[in-house]
Amino acid sequence: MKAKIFASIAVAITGAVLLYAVSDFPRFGDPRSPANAGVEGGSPSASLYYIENTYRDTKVPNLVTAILADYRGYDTMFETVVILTAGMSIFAILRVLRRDDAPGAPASAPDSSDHSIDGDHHRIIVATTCRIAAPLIQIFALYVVAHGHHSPGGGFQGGVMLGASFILLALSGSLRDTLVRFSEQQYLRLAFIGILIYAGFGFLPLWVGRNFLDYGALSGLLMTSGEEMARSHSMLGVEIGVAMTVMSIMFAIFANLSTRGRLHGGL
Amino acid sequence: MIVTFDIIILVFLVIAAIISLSVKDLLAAAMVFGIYGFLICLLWAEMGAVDVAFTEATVGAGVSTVLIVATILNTRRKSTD
Amino acid sequence: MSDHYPALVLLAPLFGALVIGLFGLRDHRVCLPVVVSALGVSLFAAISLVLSVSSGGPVDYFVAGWKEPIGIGIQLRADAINTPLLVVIAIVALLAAIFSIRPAAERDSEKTPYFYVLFLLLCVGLFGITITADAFNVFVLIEVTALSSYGLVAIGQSKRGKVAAFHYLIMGTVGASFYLLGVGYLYLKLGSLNMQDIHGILASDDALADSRAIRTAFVFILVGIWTKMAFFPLHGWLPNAYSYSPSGSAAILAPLVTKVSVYVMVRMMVSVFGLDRLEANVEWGHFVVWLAIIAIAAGSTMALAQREIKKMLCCLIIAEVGYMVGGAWLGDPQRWGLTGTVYHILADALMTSCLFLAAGIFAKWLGALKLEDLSGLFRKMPLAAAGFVVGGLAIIGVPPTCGFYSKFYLIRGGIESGQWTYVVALLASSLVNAVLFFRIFEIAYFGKKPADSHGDDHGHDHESEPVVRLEPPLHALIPLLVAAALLVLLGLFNGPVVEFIRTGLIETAAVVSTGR
Amino acid sequence: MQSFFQEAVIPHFNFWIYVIIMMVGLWSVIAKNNLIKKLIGLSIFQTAILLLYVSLGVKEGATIPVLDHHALIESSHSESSEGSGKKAIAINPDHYANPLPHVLMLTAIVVGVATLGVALALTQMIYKDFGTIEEDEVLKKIKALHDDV
Repeated sequence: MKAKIFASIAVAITGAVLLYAVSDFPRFGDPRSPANAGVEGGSPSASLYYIENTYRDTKVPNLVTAILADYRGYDTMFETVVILTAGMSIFAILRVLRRDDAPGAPASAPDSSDHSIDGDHHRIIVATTCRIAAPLIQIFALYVVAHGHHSPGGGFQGGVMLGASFILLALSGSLRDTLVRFSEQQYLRLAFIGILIYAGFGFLPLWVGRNFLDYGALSGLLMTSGEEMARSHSMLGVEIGVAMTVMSIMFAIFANLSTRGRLHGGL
Repeated sequence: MIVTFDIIILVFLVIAAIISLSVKDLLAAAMVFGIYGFLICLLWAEMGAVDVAFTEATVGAGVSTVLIVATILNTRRKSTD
Repeated sequence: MSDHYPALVLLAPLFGALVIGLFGLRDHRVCLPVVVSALGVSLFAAISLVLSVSSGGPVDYFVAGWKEPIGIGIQLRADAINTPLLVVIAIVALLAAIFSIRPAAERDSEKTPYFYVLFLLLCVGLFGITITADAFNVFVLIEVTALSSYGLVAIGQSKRGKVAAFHYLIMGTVGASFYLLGVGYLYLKLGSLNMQDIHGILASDDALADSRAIRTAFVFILVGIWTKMAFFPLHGWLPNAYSYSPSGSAAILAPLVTKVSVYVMVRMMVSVFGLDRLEANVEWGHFVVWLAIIAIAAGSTMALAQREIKKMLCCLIIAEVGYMVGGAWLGDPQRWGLTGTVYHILADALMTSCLFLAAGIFAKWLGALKLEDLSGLFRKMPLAAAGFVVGGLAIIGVPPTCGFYSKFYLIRGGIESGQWTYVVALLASSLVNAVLFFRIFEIAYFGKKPADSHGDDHGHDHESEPVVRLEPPLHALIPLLVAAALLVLLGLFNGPVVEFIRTGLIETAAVVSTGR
Repeated sequence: MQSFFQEAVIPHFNFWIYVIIMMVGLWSVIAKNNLIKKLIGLSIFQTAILLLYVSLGVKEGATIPVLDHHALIESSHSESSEGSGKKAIAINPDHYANPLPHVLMLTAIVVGVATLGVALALTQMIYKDFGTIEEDEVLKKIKALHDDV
């Protein structure tokens, strides 16, 4: 009860402060608002620059992909690192690496009677459908990764979909069979390689004296017809790295959460 | 952006948020949370943020819900509040 | 390569983490050399940055080369405020790395590589927060730091560690979200995320800078950062999270995470909102200084009540955060308070590092968790005890150590701005620290157990007497002694360091507000 | 009352809703007793911030921030004959939604799911150690631990 009163007070104060500021906001949907067009009398906002010049700079029509992977690529790299960090944290917290763990036995063993979806008793229609669907999902995910330059999509979305296809397999069939195809060693390695690809693309320009993540410097290496195309191609490479990390970590998180870190048994 | 559509989804969004926080069955809460994720994904699409909508559809409505359900099945389904 | 030091500082630990992830998960012997060499590269780059800043002014680095117009890419900026902190982060991380050769408790040594990966990722986050000049990038790196610290807190066997980590996670996420919200409000009114750009717009437009949304943005950024640094009413997560985490984790988390958050606050004040603007609103400053005084009082009082070593140190951190927040908001025209705060960030990082290393040694090799367990410490491990004494003296504020000088500058700022209550609170808190540590020294030197006096009388003839030296192994002892030595060194060379910081602060404040 | 609605609420409808959702989330983070409920609240709290950011980038009558291929190809053709320097003119910024908030929020969504994953892992460990996911019971059991040590 005390918590609820405290919560109500805290929420009331925060909400009041937020609503106090709302009346100061620009009108919803105003194309001339500072966020969209820059402050009056000041320089135009960054987003105007993006809309007007992205295609010239990078030859990528999807502005979001271009900003994500190039202009603010540094953010995106750390976003991928956030995913990796989360995966590592979950490993550190949950993964049971020793068989002889739990000498002090869990305080109360989770009773499996009332909720467990029986792992061995496959529902054959569901399992078969999901097995057919999974490759299609994966192909679509690859398309999403590769086509992110021209349509909505990109490394994160594709990576999550790839991860989700494995999660689907594990949910409908059994986790053990899925882990045979995509083992713990493999997904850990892929997760690190993904970031290595990203950081590697960023690091290469340093050798020719350009700044970190300046893909334009790679035009010689990638044999492209100019810096714009080098940026465009490097973005694809970077997105593939992101997709690898995200796919691996999403599946890793699911595998650990669904088995309490034991990687056997299952939901 | 279509204002009517916007308002309808926003209202549903608030309703979904409150329901998912008030039901006592955690599995139901997780499911309503998935609906919430899907509604907000619709909202992003409607506001022109297609990439965000795509991510929200895969992450918010998909993976988050699965992770919560996995945890609920491994812990306990009932909640006191 | 020398142009790329701002990026190299944090790329080295990132690549280190990747190398451990790829090769170290199988072969644990890879881990430590990689960690040490990665942090060594960072330390080297940070020192080079200090040198180039002191000779040529702030260093700007535009990631991906997006320089013009300002704000389209992400800018890194090394100046006099953050380069010393980079060096201290690298040093403290190195010490903690060497200390924690077998970190996550013996029972779970399979998790050693994960510990080191998280450790390096934490360093990446800390370096990144310190060096970036982009308001949103700070959020991303705060999350890198936060997620790795949750893992580091919960990696041990302690049951309470998990609950502490959960509370830490909730508070930390809410804090980071508030920060993000504040940045959103700034973006909404100004259309920019680059700190310099934001400051330029705010400095040139008074009406805009005083508008409701900008004020709210500032409040939310502050509250978010305060949550992250455990400023008094928002400190709930800190004591448990740090005292129930494994010693190796505590040795890096406790000294650095809160200090880097304080740095973010200073950065927001100096080069986003602008000191002139803050000083124009005097009542805000007074209000925050009062909050800081309450924080100091509360931290010291809680510390007096603790019986456990680590808990006591955690309460001291809360009091120290109060010093720093108060000092930053004193608003004296000569900027002594702010200088003292930045210097205290460095000093406190080293002090806390020293004390937590000592506490880790006591916990591991003496099994001492409570104050009483320390009896006879000076006889059992004289060298470790000496390191602990130096740390204690520094936190009390005894002259040759840096703790004295940082307090000196803070008090000078307090006097010049007329904030007498703050000065009194600082002095009273030093007195409390003195009481706390001399109580420990007394227990440690004279002991309380009759067995000790017995041992004194009879010398070394009995096997059963506890005169046996239990000195910890070198890998634990050396970091402690290095930290203690650095405390004295930083104190002795306080003049140049403070001068460096102060000129840099005044320059940053002046340059940016006339900019644009 | 009606004028208040017309002036303060209607033009900022999204922002009002974002505050409400955020407060619902924040309230349940603080007040809910069940750890999973807290986490659902936390996620809702985070999506409210996404709603703020995405609402910032909305422009009336604008389309999604993917440039029109045909327009681009035509403009680059006409430019190649005219020479460079006019490329930006073919694109009217008001026709495209502001892409920057979308980029930022992609990052925030990913951060959100990462946090959720770690939090759920901690929840499972707490359940393993204490046999409950109700906060008050966990705290009670921790007190008992204190007496033991």
